[in-house]
Amino acid sequence: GSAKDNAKKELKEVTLVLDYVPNTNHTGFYVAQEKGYFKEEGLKVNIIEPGDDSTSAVLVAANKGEFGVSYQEDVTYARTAEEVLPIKAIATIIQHNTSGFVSLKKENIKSPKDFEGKVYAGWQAPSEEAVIKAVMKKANADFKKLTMVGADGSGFAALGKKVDIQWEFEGWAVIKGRMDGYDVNYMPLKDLDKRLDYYTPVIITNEKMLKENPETVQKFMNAVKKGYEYAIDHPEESAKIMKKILPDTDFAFLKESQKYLSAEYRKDAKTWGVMKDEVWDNYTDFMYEYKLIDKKIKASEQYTNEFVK
Amino acid sequence: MKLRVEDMAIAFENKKILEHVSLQVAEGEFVALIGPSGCGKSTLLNILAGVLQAAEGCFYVDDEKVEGISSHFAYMPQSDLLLPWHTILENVTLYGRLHHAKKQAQQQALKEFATFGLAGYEHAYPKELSGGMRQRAAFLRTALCSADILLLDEPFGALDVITRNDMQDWLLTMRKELQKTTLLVTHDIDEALYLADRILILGGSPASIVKEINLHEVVKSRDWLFTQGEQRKEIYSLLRGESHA
Amino acid sequence: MKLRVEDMAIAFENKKILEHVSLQVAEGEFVALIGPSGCGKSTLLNILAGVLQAAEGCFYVDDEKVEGISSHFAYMPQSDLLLPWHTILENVTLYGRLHHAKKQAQQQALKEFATFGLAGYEHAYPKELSGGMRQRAAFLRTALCSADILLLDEPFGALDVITRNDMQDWLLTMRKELQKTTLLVTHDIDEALYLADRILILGGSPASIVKEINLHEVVKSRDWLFTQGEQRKEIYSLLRGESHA
Amino acid sequence: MKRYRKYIMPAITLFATLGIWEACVRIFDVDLYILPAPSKIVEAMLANADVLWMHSMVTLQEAVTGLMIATVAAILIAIGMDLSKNFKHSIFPHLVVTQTVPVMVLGPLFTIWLGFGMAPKVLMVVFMCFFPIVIAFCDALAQVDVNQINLLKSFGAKKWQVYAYVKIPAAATALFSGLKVSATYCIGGAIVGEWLSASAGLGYYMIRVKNGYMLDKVFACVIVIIFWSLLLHLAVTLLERIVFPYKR
Amino acid sequence: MKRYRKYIMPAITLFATLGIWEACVRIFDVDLYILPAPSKIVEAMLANADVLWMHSMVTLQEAVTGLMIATVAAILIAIGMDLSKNFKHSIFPHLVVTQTVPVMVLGPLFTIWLGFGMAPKVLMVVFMCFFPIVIAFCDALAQVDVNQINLLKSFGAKKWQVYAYVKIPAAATALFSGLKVSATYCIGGAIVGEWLSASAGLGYYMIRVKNGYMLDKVFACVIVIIFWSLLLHLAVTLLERIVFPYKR
Ligand SMILES: Nc1ncnc2c1ncn2[C@@H]1O[C@H](COP(=O)(O)OP(=O)(O)OP(=O)(O)O)[C@@H](O)[C@H]1O
Ligand SMILES: Nc1ncnc2c1ncn2[C@@H]1O[C@H](COP(=O)(O)OP(=O)(O)OP(=O)(O)O)[C@@H](O)[C@H]1O
Ligand SMILES: [Mg+2]
Ligand SMILES: [Mg+2]
Repeated sequence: GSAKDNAKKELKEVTLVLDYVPNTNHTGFYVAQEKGYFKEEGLKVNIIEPGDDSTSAVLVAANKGEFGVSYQEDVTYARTAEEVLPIKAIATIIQHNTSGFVSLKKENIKSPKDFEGKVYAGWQAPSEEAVIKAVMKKANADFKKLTMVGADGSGFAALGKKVDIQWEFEGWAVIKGRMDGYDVNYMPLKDLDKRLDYYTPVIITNEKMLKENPETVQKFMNAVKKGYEYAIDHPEESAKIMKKILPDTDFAFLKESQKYLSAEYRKDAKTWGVMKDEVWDNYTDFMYEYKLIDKKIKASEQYTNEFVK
Repeated sequence: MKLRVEDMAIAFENKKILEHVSLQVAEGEFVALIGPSGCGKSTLLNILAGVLQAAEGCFYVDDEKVEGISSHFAYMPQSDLLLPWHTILENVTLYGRLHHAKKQAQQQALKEFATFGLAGYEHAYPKELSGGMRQRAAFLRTALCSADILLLDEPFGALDVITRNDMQDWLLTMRKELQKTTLLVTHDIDEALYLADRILILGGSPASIVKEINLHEVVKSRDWLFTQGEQRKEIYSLLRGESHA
Repeated sequence: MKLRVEDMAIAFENKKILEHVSLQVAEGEFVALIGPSGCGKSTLLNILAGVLQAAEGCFYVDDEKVEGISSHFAYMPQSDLLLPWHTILENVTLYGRLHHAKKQAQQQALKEFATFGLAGYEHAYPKELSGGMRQRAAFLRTALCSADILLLDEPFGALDVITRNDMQDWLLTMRKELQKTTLLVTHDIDEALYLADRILILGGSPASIVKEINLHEVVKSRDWLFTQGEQRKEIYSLLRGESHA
Repeated sequence: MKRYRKYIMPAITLFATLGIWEACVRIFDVDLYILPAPSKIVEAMLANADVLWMHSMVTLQEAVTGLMIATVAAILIAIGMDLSKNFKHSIFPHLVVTQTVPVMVLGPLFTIWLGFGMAPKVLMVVFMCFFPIVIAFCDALAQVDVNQINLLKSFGAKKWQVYAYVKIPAAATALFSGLKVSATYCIGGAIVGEWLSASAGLGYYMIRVKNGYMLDKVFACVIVIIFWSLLLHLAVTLLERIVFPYKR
Repeated sequence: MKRYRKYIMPAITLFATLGIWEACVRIFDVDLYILPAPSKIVEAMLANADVLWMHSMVTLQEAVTGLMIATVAAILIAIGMDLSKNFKHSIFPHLVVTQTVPVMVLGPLFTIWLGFGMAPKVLMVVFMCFFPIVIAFCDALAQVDVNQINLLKSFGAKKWQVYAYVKIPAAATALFSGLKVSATYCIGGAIVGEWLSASAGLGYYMIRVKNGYMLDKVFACVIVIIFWSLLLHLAVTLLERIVFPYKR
């Protein structure tokens, strides 16, 4: 009836631009959506799912979306761009970098030293190249002996054929690969170089929101936090929720992924979402060292823990 | 004088095509204008029809000077130019439809379909008609213009000998009925001889009227035409001679 | 007999076009085949040239049965069909070039350029020539075939009266010089009368030879032609009558 | 027999190709991630018919809306260019240039300008469909028989009447052939639009299943895209028959 | 004056557009990552001329190789289809269908099949350029004046001579107009190929600068792409003049 309509009208509409099509990294948002946490906070959230993984920061900066999912590296790029994108990270979804290098076990690639003479397939970002350079340098390997190519999106199927090494999220591709019966070596990035344990992905908003509408940001983050906390406590239930969002995806895989991530979302932190200066500074320094950015920038300009405390 | 053209001249891209062209057509008279290909016959008709602008000279209808597109002339261009996307009825009533008198034009047209040998083809499309029928439809379209002077540009040029002769016979009958002032352009000597009250020969470069042949007194028939060897020869050598001048 | 056609018939899509067509052309003779448009004149020439296949009947050259494309016929199609991407010299030597005798064909052709009124246009492209010149070039191309029978399909149909007459005069001279057996197709009565030793009239539906007119004894001239009213009338009514049968 | 060859031959090659494809996949045991077998694709298509239908409707709506806007705009601009040489010279070269701009650059801009709704996808369709129509129609308008136009002028026709009675009908064949090209491309345009930001549609669905490494579903999607593209092409062909009965 | 209008008018609209664009960006203070001002783009272009040149060479090589392969293949297949109705019926409908397949689906497959070198990008160019050429040439071959062909046959020409002397020269105009369309698209094809996997080339560079939010450099890239596309178009036009002097 009309009372219900009125209640609906009072909800504040906000838009969340994901970094890419939905995956288990986004569980908290969908739990909050499904369990009505957003509504409880008086929000109606439109979730936008771009297929292009580099637009969310621009869209949030341009105020087309109030919130977005991005990466630490993108925030740093944005904040050091010639014309600064007015965005800030307001939470990290996962405390540690859960990505790393995978290769088939039979290839016996155990350290970056073994990258020499191999073929690596990635998405060809400059930072990616820098990271690989760094880990190989650390292992006294010659970067020039590695062939870098673009990945074709076929996942693990390419491994061992034309490609030896890929860089994947443990919670998605690696689990999927293992479930599909690939026997792989996985080399977490965070173990290779402490500086590379950056936040990925992160939740961002724009400075306009921070200045003019901090209450809304707070409400949004309250719901999201509740969503991720639920996901931490109820991996199987959250997998069910994600199955509704991704009906085509195998449930067993979602459950596996969820189980893995539930342990990672808040790992080593006192509360979900908080970030540390150290992590930001480390990776900013790294980016500066490898000339990915041409000036250094303070961590405080890039993120705030204000809304997840 | 129904139509009087005075000292007309026109040039295309600095090349003079027509110069000092003067001619007169009396009320109800049928005049044929004959001349070699490319001498400017169509150009002259286009000027009269108002589609082209003469560089010099002017022309009068009923002693009144005419400029631009006027309602005095009903122009029938060189090819039949029936619009393929319209039915025959729509095509012949084109003039009425353009001037918001569709109903009236249709009534008028339907009465004429039998006379023009088009009965039963009112709602056919042009491509369903034979060459001769198309030509008659184009002629009907021209005749249905509320204009008093017909300008016919080689109306039968695209037809084969037999059909062309049939159409000439038909036109000869029609002209007696319609009694319209007509200026016919052709390069077929026989056609001019057979149809016209008077023949004007256009020649030279730039072209002007080089000779006039009066046939008002003659009673036309095919048999008469076959005896006109001398006339044909004369016109032919005039056309030749002039075209090589 | 140079060429003998016996009881030829052909149909397109179940419609009979030619039936019981028999004719003969003697060595060096110039025969004109006249008939209304669409009666199957071009079809007949195409059969002789080997481009089409007759349904019935056959034909003989020097009493030898011919089938398919043979080297007896030099075919000149209805339009000039000079290939626009080749120069005039390349066009007229087409036959030689197709049979790997380019050099020889060129030498032979260059000798003829003056005779055919094409001197100086060896390396011009067809579109740079006037209609009459193009027609002469096409004729030269046909004459340079190593064939003994010329098949000419309305060679002057696309030209205006003056140019057409000029070309007829020219062909009359040429044929005396070349002395080639020729079968000319036309629907122009004057053209047939003026050029041919013998006229065959094709008519009826399906078409066959309905009449033959012998002109072997006549010394041709324009003046003679202008006196042929009776002949013209006869042919005309034959064409008419048959076309309405 | 010979009359049906037009239909039988492509069917034969189609089934031969599918057969070889299927055999290769089975014999060499090609992974689903590299190339799914046709049987797998068909299976995926049938199993997901409802989902594909739902997403199809979204994409079709975007595509058809865009196609219609592109058509109307193209007709108006082509007539404008035909009316004024100055106008034509002013915009035509730029129209050609826009065709060389990669859509990937424009996509994000469209989203920034128009938000996340249907609008940016429709604009993408318009951008891809507009050019073939405008160029075909404009060329054809310029080539209308000048004698037909003169005839109408001599009949005292006004400028708009010349268009209504001669120019537009005469150029309609070309307009429709441009339209057919565009009808074939418009689904593709909507798909590209959906890759940028969407919450439904075949493009959206395709990226999702691709990210889930479900190549059989990706191909099922492709089949559906081909199906709709051909159907739209057919629809335009039928429309032409209806609008211009004199052609039959 | 009137003769130069063809060049002056587009220049005027170009500069007017650029002027308004520049003014808007300045007045509304539009951020660089949303829309860079033309002046910024030109600046970026000049500052990165060497990089752009280097990447251009890679892309050009892929595009031109692909275009040439597509042209040769299209010519051969069009002649094949002209020679055999069966062959035509067998493959033509499928050629049309391939055009509706989104390249984004094919790209990864090309990479899987051909690896990461130049080949998959060239194949992408071939895929995008082949169709306009083959369809234009094949249609034109079918429409060659049958009388010209009969003339040659009556002269005893062999089948290949009919092609060499009449069919191919007669259809060459259409071939070249198809080629012009393809020449305009081939750079775009190479760019799409490079987006999938590359280590150099304009498409590769474009993604990199886009990820760094350097939209001025992205647009500089677009300008360069437009430039090369138009240059290739021009090159084909010139080639046509050289190959067919009789047209002048
Ligand atoms: N719009 C034009 N621009 C330039 N030249 C033209 C134009 N219209 C006609 N001409 C030229 O003017 C001359 C006369 O043309 P016109 O069409 O009046 O000849 P015509 O006597 O009607 O010939 P035909 O018997 O072949 O119809 C020709 O040489 C033609 O090339
Ligand atoms: N390939 C074909 N298929 C079907 N019908 C044909 C074909 N070629 C010719 N015809 C028909 O055969 C008839 C005779 O054609 P043909 O070209 O031989 O006539 P024609 O006497 O040369 O006419 P014209 O004087 O107009 O050149 C025409 O009715 C024509 O429509
Ligand atoms: Mg004329
Ligand atoms: Mg014929």
